[in-house]
Amino acid sequence: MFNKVLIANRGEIAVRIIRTCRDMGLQTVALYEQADLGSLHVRLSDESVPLTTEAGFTDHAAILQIARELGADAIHPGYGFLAEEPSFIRECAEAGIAFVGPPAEVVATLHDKIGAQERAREAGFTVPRHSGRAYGPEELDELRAEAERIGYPLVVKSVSGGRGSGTRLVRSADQLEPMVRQAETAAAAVFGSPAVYLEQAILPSHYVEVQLLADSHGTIVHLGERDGSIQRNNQKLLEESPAPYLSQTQRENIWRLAIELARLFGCQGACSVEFVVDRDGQPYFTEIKARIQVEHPVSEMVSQIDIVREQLRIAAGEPLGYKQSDIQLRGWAMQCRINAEDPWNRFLPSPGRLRLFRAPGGPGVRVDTYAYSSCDIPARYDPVFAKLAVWGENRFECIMRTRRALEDFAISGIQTNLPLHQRVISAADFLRGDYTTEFSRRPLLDALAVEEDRRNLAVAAAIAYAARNAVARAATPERVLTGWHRGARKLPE
Amino acid sequence: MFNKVLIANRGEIAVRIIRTCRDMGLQTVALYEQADLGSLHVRLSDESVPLTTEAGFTDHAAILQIARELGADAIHPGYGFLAEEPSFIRECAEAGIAFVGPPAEVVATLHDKIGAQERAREAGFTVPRHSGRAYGPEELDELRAEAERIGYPLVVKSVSGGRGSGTRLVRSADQLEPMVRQAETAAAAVFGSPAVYLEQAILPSHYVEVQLLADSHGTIVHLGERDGSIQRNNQKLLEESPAPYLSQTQRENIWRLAIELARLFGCQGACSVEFVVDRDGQPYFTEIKARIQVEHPVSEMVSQIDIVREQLRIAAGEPLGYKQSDIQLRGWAMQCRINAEDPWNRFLPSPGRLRLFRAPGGPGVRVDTYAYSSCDIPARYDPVFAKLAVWGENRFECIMRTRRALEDFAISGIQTNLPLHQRVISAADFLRGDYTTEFSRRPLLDALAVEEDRRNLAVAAAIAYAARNAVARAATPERVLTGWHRGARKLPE
Amino acid sequence: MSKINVTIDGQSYEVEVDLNQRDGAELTVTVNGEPLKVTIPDPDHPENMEWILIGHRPYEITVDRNLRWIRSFTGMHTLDVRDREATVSRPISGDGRVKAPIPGTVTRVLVEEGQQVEAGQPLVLVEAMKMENEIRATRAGSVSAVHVKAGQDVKLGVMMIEIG
Amino acid sequence: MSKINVTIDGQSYEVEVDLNQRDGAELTVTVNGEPLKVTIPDPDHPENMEWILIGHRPYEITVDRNLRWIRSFTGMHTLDVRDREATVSRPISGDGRVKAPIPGTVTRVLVEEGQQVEAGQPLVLVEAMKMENEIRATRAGSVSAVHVKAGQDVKLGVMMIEIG
Repeated sequence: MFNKVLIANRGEIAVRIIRTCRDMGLQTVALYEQADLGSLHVRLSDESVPLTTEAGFTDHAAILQIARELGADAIHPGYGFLAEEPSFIRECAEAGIAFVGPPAEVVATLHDKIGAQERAREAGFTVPRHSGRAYGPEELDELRAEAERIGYPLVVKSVSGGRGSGTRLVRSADQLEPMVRQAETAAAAVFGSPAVYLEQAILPSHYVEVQLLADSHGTIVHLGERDGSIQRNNQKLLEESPAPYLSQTQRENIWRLAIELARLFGCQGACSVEFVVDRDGQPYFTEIKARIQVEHPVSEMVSQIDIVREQLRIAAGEPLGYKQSDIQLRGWAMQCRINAEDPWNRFLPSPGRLRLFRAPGGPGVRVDTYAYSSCDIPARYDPVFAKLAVWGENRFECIMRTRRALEDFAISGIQTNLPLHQRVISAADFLRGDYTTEFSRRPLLDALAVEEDRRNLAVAAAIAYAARNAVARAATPERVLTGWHRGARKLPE
Repeated sequence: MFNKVLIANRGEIAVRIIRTCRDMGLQTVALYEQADLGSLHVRLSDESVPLTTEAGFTDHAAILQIARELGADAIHPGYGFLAEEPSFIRECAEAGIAFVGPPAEVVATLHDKIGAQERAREAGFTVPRHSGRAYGPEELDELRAEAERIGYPLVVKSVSGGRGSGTRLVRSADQLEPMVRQAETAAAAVFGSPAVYLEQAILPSHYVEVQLLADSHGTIVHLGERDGSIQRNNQKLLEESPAPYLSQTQRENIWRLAIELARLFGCQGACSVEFVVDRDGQPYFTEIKARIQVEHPVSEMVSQIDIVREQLRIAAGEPLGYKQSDIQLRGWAMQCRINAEDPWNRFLPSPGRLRLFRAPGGPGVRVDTYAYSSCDIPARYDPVFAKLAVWGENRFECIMRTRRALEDFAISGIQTNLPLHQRVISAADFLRGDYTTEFSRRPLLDALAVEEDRRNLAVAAAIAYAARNAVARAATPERVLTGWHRGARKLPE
Repeated sequence: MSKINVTIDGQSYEVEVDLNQRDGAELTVTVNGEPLKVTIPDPDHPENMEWILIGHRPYEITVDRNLRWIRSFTGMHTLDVRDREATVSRPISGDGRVKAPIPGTVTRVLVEEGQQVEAGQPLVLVEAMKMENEIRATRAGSVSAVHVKAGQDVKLGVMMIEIG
Repeated sequence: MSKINVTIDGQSYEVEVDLNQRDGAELTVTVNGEPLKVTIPDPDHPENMEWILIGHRPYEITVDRNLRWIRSFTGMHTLDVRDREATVSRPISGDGRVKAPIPGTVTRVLVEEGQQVEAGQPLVLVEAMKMENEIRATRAGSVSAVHVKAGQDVKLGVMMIEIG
């Protein structure tokens, strides 16, 4: 096993990785940009080093330099940043530092999404129809022709993408141009390249991904599947495991497909094989994420396996040491991503200083976050600042407990999407468990309050108004308010 | 099932019970005395009602009155206060309100600790030698004669006691009188009655208790055993499940004994059967706690069963609906009681206002507390204000994770026993798992810091000093320091 | 004694409050003429009033500085608070000045000077927190000034577009 | 520039600090003559200095108001801080006045006026937080006054016993 792990990431995932390293007795090195000096990962690590170049977490040379200087023998990339960067993986190998993830060639193969789908199709897997290559902003005519071949509805996706940015649904031909332009702009802004490709949109559908662990000795096991259909702006919002709408036969079929696909691509470490499942239960393979996922805690909760620990063990060359039949999937888990954004103002980002931050607790509740009372949520990074993961014996108990935990989360100083989550878990199709990706396309912000709560909150507002007035009056010199002042003990004349 | 549950308790256990009620969709009524207005249970309940009489949580009539007025159909007593009060249980029955706990007669029988041990002995169970009755302060001669019969070492215990107050170990005859006087004083102060009895002390030994669930239809299951040998001042400090020193045969034997004893006494609900286990592995039955225990989370973690939910289901007359073979005990769990007390000042209580309160998180970590940043820890109640429960796949992982979680707990404003816990889980015999009740009797507060940490903390102290000095200077008008003031733009003459 | 008219999510209540008539943390107010007991844990620090008991029911709340909304476990509710005994001037919303509601980088400007826009029409795209965010027209009118261009970093509150 | 002598758990260090020579959050101090880089997240609010980076190593700390101790994940450490360029008067400890270190109820008074006591000898039992706590003699001497009796409630800091 390693001695010292450098975590080339920030935020809740850096905190998450540091925790497991310490549980395993490994030393840790955290990195931070100035905006993050107050984040928790900086304090919880054994050593913390500032990144001072403009490139920050994408500065290969600076990060490798720090790893060498501090004697780190492994680098965990988390998700995003350097997690799927073949050149960085090669540079780690050259520096003699273990990269916690698959080999560079595997990552390169998977990163070419069109190529990966083609290879899967040739091996006999079902994939969505898609464009044969990527298109630049100047190739709109060619793109239009390709769109006609694939047929509508379709999805415009960024080739460099991931995490939903630069993805747009196009329902009919007249929407193609504006949606392509939007996708290009977003992709250029977030990933630095405007190139996009097209993929058949399967509507309605479910997003299902299977969590796998693959060691370097040929053993691959799954930890069940997760649903990720509930999104906003192509960003997953709430994930659950297992997927509630799959039959046991469908479920086992998807597990088997996922393991075969991982074997086809030579995956190593923790990876997720993603499918779109149509109304008839037919899974279409879309891509493999060869890294830890934001939503990994739900799989940890149903399997009771620490996925980060397994990543580190696999990267150190250890065999998993257990078989599929040793893994018991038990109960139900859900995760809500808590974002710094304003649901009453079109979900605009809401960075700033937290005044109050009190996470829910008790049985079956887990919170992963870099935040605490009075810390800053920097505008520089993505808006996920906390994740609430909840376990229950069955789906009903899990939903009830998630509802309770959402109500108990106390955050002030910024706006968050907590109210949106409260609506989601109260929606009828969510409760029935037969929701699809169409779930996200409807408004969800009608009030939940009953009449009595509304009256009570009106009273609270009136008292807040009166109390503030009283304080404002106290701050104003008495004589201004009354004509009196301390020195004047008689009535003014 | 009930509609509305009144929780006749405060602090972390009130929070704990409210959470499960809400997970089950039950309405809750919380009670509070003025000192507790800022505690979390008051905010997390559907309704919160002040207790205004001097008797507070022991005022039967006031509590039943509130239950009736608000339409509560069940009362959960938590631990302490009314949890083992036969007259209150009868009053609940008369008022047509379900008491979440066993029938009054069972509680009365168990409350007579001498009688209960006698009955167990007659039924063939091994019990410690003990005095035949309780003694008042004026009966020292009789007590001394009884002590000679039992033999030293022995334990003086309060008849009204529980939770360790009024318990004193007496190693030899010359210590008997001072220890009895101490026990009487403590018992009188905490329980209102000075009466004590004597019990053979088994040294060295382990304290082992088996967690049971017994429904009203005759089904009794166990959720494994807990060790509670690590104490300070006869208060449990750290509990773990399973007990690390038991062989599988010893373990299964204790489970069987516990279930037989529960059957003998007609237990119902959640209860714990307590044993002292001597060096040869022989268990001596001591008592049954017919209520939820402070340390129940460790059993919840290894069994994944919500004990409070099962209490409510049993009280509502539901059958458990599962058998012993349906319960899987998995992994290892530990709980640290976090107390407001000063380990560097003989563990004197340290109530006060919390400045900072940040609980650890991540996989396998659970915190139960009524506290949050900037709340008060009242002096009126016992010093346990938070419980850290940790789960791991095995004992080693559980210890490593507990160590990490203890380090991550950030509390300021008061002193806590966190440093003591850090020493306990680093002690050699704790790590080996062969500790006994003798563990508690030695000093544990030698420093853990290495040379480099000490140097670094010296630097931190120097900076704190310099920064405070700078602020103090800034608060002094500039002209006092320099001869300058804002109005004087030229050099003073 | 203050007489306050509170409209919450479109529904109005008349509330009478006298903070000087407190008994410890307890206070009786009237709502639409009916008395209601309230417990205020820390009434001397209203800017920190994190929670309140109305009758027996606890609410953890955040009240907007300008009393435009109140947030609780029930979600966020719009407010309109009027003091019946004082002339309260409310800030006027919806003027034509579109300021950056978030700090970030302008990725695209969607309108030109002189262009007619509808209320709610996207004007500028700003990238912040790794998301692309549409900044929209606060009212209908003609664009009288464009102060930003693509690629430019903007701070919170910076004037971006003016609608005449 | 301050030259500060810090004794921690009995071990002494000479630290030179100049808070005016900061580069953002960073600062170089010298310890026993050797330079060491330090990062202070919020040096303008030293009463809130919740954590600090010494070299690359982070410490969450609480520093006693009177600089008698510092607490971190390593536990609590005794401090003695002396400014080599200022005369610092430290409060004198161990005088004969025994005050209530906690609020609670006196359950028993163990000494009488005129009685000789040793330093550390239990004087009074106080029940607080459901525990019985021994309050001990701060020094040896003769009890010159007993101000409390059994059953009495005491507030924090109330004079209980005086040792002459």
